[in-house]
Amino acid sequence: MLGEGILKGLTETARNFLGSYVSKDRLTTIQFPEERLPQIEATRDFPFLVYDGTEWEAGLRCVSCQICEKECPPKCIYIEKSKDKKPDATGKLQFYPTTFNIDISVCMSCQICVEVCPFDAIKMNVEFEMSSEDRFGGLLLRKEQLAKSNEYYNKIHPTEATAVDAALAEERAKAEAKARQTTEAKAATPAPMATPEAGETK
Amino acid sequence: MTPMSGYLLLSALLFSIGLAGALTRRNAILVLIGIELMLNAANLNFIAFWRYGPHPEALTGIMFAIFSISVAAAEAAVGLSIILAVYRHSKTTDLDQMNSMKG
Amino acid sequence: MTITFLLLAATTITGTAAAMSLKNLVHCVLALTLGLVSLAALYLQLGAQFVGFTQILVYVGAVAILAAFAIMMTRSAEPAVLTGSSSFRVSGALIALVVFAVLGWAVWSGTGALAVLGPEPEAPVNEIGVALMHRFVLPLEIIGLLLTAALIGAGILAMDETRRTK
Amino acid sequence: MPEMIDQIFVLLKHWLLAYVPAALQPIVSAVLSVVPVLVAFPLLFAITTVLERKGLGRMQNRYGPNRVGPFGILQPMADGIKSLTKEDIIPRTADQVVHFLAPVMLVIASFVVYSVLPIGKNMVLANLNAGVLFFFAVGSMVELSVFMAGWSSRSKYSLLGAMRAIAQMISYEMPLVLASVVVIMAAGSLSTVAIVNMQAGYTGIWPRWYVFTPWGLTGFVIFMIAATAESNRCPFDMPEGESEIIAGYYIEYSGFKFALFFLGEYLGMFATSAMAITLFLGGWAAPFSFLTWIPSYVWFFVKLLIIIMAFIWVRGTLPRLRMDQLMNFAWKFMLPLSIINIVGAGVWHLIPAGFTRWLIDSLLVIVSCVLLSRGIRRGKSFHVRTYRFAS
Repeated sequence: MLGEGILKGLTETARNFLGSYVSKDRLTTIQFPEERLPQIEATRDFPFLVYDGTEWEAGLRCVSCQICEKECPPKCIYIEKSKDKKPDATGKLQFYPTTFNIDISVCMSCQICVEVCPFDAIKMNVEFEMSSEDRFGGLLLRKEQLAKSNEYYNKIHPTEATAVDAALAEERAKAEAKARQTTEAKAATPAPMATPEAGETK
Repeated sequence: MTPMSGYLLLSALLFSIGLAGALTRRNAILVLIGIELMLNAANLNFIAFWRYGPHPEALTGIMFAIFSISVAAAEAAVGLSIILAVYRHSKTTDLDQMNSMKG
Repeated sequence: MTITFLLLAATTITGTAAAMSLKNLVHCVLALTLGLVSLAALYLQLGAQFVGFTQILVYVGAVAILAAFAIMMTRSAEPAVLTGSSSFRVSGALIALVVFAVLGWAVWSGTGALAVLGPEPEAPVNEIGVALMHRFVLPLEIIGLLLTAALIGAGILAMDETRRTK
Repeated sequence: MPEMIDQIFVLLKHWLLAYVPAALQPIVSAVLSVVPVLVAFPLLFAITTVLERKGLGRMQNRYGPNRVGPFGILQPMADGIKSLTKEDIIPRTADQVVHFLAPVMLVIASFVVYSVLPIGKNMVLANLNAGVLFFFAVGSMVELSVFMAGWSSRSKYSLLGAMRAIAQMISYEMPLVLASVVVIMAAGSLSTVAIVNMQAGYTGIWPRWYVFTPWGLTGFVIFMIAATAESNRCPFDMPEGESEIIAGYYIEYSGFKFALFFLGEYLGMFATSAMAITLFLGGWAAPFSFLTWIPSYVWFFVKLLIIIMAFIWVRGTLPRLRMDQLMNFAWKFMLPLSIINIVGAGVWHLIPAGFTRWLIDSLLVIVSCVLLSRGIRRGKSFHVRTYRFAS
């Protein structure tokens, strides 16, 4: 019969129409600013810089090695390396970035900077409400906007951050042990170091 | 000058415009439009004569105009489809270039 | 000779003259529509309501659209290179002028005899319908036949040749 | 008292006219009649857009607009401000004059048709002798403006959209006119006012609408389907198919001109719906004799809103038709059926009132409907479609 399918379709849409007023379960829309879905842990959007301790400028893990700048596919990272060295969180003298800019209007959230960073200094953020009225400067994040504490990192990506913290602690412990060893060795034999030790550090 | 002569002059002008177009333009579609214009000029005459004629209640002028409009519509449809068919053969609507008898 | 008549006559002449002289064919069709609509308005002014509306329905709704379709399908919207010799164009225009002169002279000299100016006649749709069904029933049938033949004929003419032979 | 409320607008106009000098009266009278129409229908357009978006949303289990104002009813205001403040872009290669004239002509043609639609008792702008003919004649000017818009934009998409739109409009205009012929036969007049007056009576409490006859019902259904196609609405929205040619003939329009196209399209839809009401659903007449105390214009707008709801419902349900399906449906089903319907109406008037003419007419329509639907399906194998990637 001509028109049978049309009638079937019409009843279906009518059922949807009426049903959506009766049962709220039909409506799958989340009304955004008021209602929010819980974020999953793997959420990521734009990178940020992690610092240890409370002073963001002193605690930045970044040593300005510029690997992320080179690896970034859309080239949205701009780093200026410092001339001098400053002690980092562990007290070791390191270079630091005098400028660290990320243009998040260019960033494509690929996470390659995070993958390549040898110091766990750059991580992915979850904050997405970053709209700006300034068309050119508003989305260019500077060092001070990018710096976030390690506690913040622990909050947004707990599992990952714990693993990173553990790895860093282990590394530091190892480095300390080694430093102690070398000072002890230095005390024992004042002779200059031999090649096998250099190989060992590699 | 009576009102009717105004209409008749207008219709004569319309007819001449249509005739000039049909004679001078090279595009087949425009020639057809020119012929339509001449038909319209005749229609205007019929209506004017019906309006100012001695027996408007007979409706003859109106009837003639109605029939003429329908004939014009049929003519336009057939004429344009002929133009389409010719265009498919010779890839042109220019009347000067439609000079080949070969299909 | 009222002001409305003069205005409508002016638009009619402008529209149709533009339709016959513009280079771009689509502009020609649009100008033709203007001319035909004002012609329909002239019919309305003369009291022939039915004919006026029929004029709009047939010419604007069908003939102009058909012409536009034909222009699109024959790719002749762009102004073509003028090939005709200018003497031919001049002679064509001359013939039209002569025709106008003759017609104008006939109108000028002949309408004195026909000065019957009765009250504005009525042409109600009812009466037109009755007349079509009684006095003019034979022409009506013939027109119907003609339109059917034109419909079928135009369809067959415009049909693809490959499909026609199948 | 009900009589006075019914005629309140007419009385108001006469009361106002009495204060105007006699020389100006024709002009003032025209303005007083035209302005309410120019206000009421764009307002209806605004209401319809928000209703449509909300209704479609609910049919798809969404909320629809609900932010601007309470329940989102101020959404059309926001839309209007947006389209007014947007930049008006004209393509560099476009035909400037024609590009400008197209939306203007569309809106004018859409408004002019309202002059013959009786909105209430004694409420019609122009009671023309050939009102229905006027409606279709002016309605056909819409096609020309569509062509102008499509051609002048110099865009492939807009030209394709315009060609599709015109082909579709011409094809469906035929069933539209032929479907209304049955009513003209019954009423014996082309005047819309006369047609409504014919239907305004009651037998017992039941109305004498033409839709309550076999030919009237068939005509109404054909008319509504053709009206859907005429106003380019889903499922006949091929000309503006968003997924293939983006927006069809008005793709190159932006800002206010785009809004004008939108307005013109909706006004056309209201006008054809109002014509369907006038022809088949008794115009401003109340559905039962005991409901006549409700003013006539209220009934008109209630009917109009119901038809608009039906349009929205259909739009939310049906998928878009393909070009060949569209044309086959118009020429092989709608056109023959509407011609048979005219024959049916003629037979109806020849047979004296009674059960026999109901039987004969219904049989004629049903049998031809079944046969034609078989014919349209012939040579096509309908099989259950299977999807490779859906379970």
